[in-house]
Amino acid sequence: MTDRHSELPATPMARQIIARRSLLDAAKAAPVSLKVAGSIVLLGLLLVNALIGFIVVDGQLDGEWYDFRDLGYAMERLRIELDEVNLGPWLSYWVTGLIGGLGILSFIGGFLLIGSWIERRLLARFQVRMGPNRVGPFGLLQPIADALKLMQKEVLIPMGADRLLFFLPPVLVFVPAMLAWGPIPWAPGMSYLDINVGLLFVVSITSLSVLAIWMAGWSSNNHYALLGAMRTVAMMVSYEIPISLSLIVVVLITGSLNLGEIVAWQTDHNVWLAVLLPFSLFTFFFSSTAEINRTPNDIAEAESEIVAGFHTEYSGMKAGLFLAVELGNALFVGALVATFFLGGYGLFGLEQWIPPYVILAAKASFGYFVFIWLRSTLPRFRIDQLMTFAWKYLIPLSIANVLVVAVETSIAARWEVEAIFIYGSFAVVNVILTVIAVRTWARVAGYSSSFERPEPPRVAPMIGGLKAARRIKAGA
Amino acid sequence: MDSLGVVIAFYVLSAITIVSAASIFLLRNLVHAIVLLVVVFLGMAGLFLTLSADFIAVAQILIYAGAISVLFVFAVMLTPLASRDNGNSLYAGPGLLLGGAIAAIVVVTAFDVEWNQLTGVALEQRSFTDTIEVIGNQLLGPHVLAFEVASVLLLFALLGAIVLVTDPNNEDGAAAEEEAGKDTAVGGSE
Amino acid sequence: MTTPTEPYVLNIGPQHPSTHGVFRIRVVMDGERIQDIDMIVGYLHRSMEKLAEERTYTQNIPFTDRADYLAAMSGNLGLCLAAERLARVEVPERASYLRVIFAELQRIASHAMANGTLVSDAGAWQTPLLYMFREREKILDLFEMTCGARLTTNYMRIGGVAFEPPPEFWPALLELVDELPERISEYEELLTQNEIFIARTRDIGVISPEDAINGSLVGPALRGSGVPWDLRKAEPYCIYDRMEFDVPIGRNGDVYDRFMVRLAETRESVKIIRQAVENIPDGSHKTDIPLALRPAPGEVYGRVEGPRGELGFYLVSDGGPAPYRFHIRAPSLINLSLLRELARGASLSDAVVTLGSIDIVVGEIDR
Amino acid sequence: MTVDLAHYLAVSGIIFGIGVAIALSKRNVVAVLMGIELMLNASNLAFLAFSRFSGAFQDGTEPLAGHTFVVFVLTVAAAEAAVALAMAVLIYRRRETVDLDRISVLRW
Repeated sequence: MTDRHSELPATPMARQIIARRSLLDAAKAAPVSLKVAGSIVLLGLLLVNALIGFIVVDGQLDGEWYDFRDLGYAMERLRIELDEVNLGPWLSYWVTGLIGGLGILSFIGGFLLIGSWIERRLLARFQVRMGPNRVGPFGLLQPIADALKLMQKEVLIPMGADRLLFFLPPVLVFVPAMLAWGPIPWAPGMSYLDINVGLLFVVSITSLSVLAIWMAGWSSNNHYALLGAMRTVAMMVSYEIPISLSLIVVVLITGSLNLGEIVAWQTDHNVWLAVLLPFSLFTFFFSSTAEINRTPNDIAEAESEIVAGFHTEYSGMKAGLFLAVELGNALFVGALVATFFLGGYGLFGLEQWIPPYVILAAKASFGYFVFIWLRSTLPRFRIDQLMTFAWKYLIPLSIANVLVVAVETSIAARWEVEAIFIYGSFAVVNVILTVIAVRTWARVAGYSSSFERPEPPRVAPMIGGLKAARRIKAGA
Repeated sequence: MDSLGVVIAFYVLSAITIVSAASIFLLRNLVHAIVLLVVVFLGMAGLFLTLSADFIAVAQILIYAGAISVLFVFAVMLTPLASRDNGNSLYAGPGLLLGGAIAAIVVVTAFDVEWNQLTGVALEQRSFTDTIEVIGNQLLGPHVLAFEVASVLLLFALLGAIVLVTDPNNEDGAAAEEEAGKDTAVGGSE
Repeated sequence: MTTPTEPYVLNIGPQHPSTHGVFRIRVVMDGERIQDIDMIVGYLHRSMEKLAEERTYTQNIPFTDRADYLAAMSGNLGLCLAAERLARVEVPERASYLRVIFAELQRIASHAMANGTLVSDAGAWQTPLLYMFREREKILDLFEMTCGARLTTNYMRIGGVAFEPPPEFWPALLELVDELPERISEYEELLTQNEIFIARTRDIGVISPEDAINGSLVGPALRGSGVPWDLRKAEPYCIYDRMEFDVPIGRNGDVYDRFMVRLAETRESVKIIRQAVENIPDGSHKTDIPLALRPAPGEVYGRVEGPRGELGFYLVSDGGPAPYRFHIRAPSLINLSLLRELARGASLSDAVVTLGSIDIVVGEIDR
Repeated sequence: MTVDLAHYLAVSGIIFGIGVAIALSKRNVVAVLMGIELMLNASNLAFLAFSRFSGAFQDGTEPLAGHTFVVFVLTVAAAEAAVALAMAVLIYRRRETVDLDRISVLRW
């Protein structure tokens, strides 16, 4: 009898969960010939790529031929060729701009499609569920089905809504979200908007979405939306300061606002800024979760409190655009963290063998994975707790961080020692200082009460009403 | 600046900016006016870009479109009982007259004067490549005193805004909330 | 001198993620602060108490399933105990043991749901809820095995229980009982030390023992405030007087304490189930009673400690086959009445978490 | 078809004029502040235009003094907006209005 129970789960759902197949299982179950053929093809590709890379690195084919790892160089070449056509500089600008823009857009678009599937599947895995697995193989077509559903839905305009301001925000949040990808370097010299003020550009463009969100909330003529919008505005404005302060530190160390140069600095010095500036990394990442409304700072659209926040009243593809922007922003923050703190497209020399943009995409996806991880793990802060955290903890500590790193930078500029020694010592000093500063400041700012863990409930020594309760309380 | 792109950009951006600015005057809804103000700021940033002032353009977006407009939003949202209309006062007539006069004088002067300006090739050659470095050197070189004064000004503005808006009677917000809670709770359970 | 503002009305519900059913709260808010709330119930009203007057006592048992649909077994038990006292029906000992086992399983399932939704309200995106659903799922499997239904069990009868559990029930139950303490420790590790969770629940929605007694609170909400009142100890029914178990009580009466009390009660329930399984005697699971039970005229108030607290059934018999009056003292409704005091002056987020910690079931409120 | 200094100065002048008109004629404090911001922006445009179209200095350095000045204007504008809007909120607290026609205690 015992066996029957353990063999056959009682419910269809449980049976399904046990019988489910993963991608790995499918790969394992593939016929041997397919496996062999697949491995041969993969190995061959790797070998060919390595060979080409070897020749390119040696410079034998440089300037003559470009493989898929060097799209940046290829674009540069194309630009030079177009300039020689002599139709004016606008031709090369337009052509390369279109190609680059299309490349970025297709990457983000593809990611938006696959990203929601990844997020839902991963969340399901974290939550011991199955996730979408009905539409297409492993549910891969689910995002397309979702998009189709959203497009078919009626677009509702709430009564009393400000029509103009109600229609604009879905587009207005989409534009900065796409524009902000511009300065990210995908490979040496391969960025869509290679401007000197790249870092400032990113910060300023992302700050534009505040207004779109406020417009969405205000024009909906709905209290939930307004509450969500005001929460978002307050939070985003507050958290822009720690973000800027943590990025100023990056600028101090690398001496450039150009994202490509920041990455190049990390590649040249063979060090990731995450090691040098642990506090900035934390500040940036945490504040970014507030900027893009991800857990644990998703109070702007806390569904248990204010339903969907500022986009409560949006339906159909308008809501879909908000959701898409949210997804895209998560990946974008992943890409920013990778660029500023995790070495960007560089991987300690490996970027000469693996396409650099693949490395960056992998790092950005890792950041995205961390977001999903947090979302499935952490509860949500309250708005006043978040604001307190920004103004009382993050900002003072960030300013101290700027001061420390400024001193270190001036030391590095004057000290004639091996770079590895300088930055190694800075990394050690920064880690120690961060720990000390965070602990001290937490005490100073009165955080100590939460350090002590709350006590578990006690066992009642007697049974009774109010008198018993008072006696127990007095006795304890 | 003969480049077709720059010319088109200039005309489009100035049209957007001027029309939006005029609409701020004409519109009767203050909230719409704020949105249009942001459009003006962004158009201005675009005009700055055509002047190859990249740092200033980005700073303009960051400070004006990102921060000051949010201040305006908060000012409107924090005055909920005040009227949200954008009406004119008695001074509308004289104001319009004075504004029009200033605009007319500046426009006429601008086109009338023979400016000693760079043109053609000299202008094309003199493109600012790295404005940030020069600005930084100037701020911390010849203008360091002004820079420090500006920073002190910002600090005092921050403090002043906080001092102005903080309630002098109960400086501790938590205590105020406790009081409010007590007020409403009385009569319920006791 | 504060900024003059205009309070506005926020309509939470009847369809809202955190009202746990069709239940509406009209909140008057000033910014993020709640000034006053107005609870509007009745969206799920099914006129149970009136309908019950037309049905026999046994026919009324399904109503108790649908009143507190998350704790059907406890509702069954309450009605059966009341009706048995009214009609003076003896219950076999094995039936009492079975009743206790199922009632405690139901308590575990219900507390899992309550704690899971509470943490969901605090913003942990369903993960703890779904973790706790693993155990609830197994318990519901056990119910399905025994009586064919998972939610609306309709298992207990006047004079015993409907069915003897199948043979495969016992090993599965033992397996679950062995597994549960580990799982509960897992939840404690996951949540009770979580900084954000503590920040969201400590000193939020504090109910003093005096307020709790005045507000007539029952169940974990009462014990969370530190009042050691548990009907299983205070007025033991079935076989609870033979069981060894503790009554956990909270220290502050905040949301965190109510959460922790529920977790601790789950542990105690596991203890009770283990003892019951070890000591269960052989014998009949049911006394035979006439199909249309006609108790002598009189009235009775039977009460059990359900997952949400004291669940009472007031029955009046006029000698006929159907009760003359059938009243359910629903713990959710009475616990909910304190929300107004708790929510005033709190922020919206806190009010939502407080509501989650009170653990209401709308089916029971509206009946 | 060229764009030169005069064009930029014209745009700057028009926006300055609109700013003056708004600042003088609006009743709402917030709207008046909008006008002032417009005026500051217009002056920024003029500064940058002069900076772009003027020749290099004698010592060969680029004349980015215009840019530097704009940085200061931005600073002042930010400070001014913060303090002025705080004052608007303060006035609203005292008198429950931000209508300038009704805040006229200092008139005579």
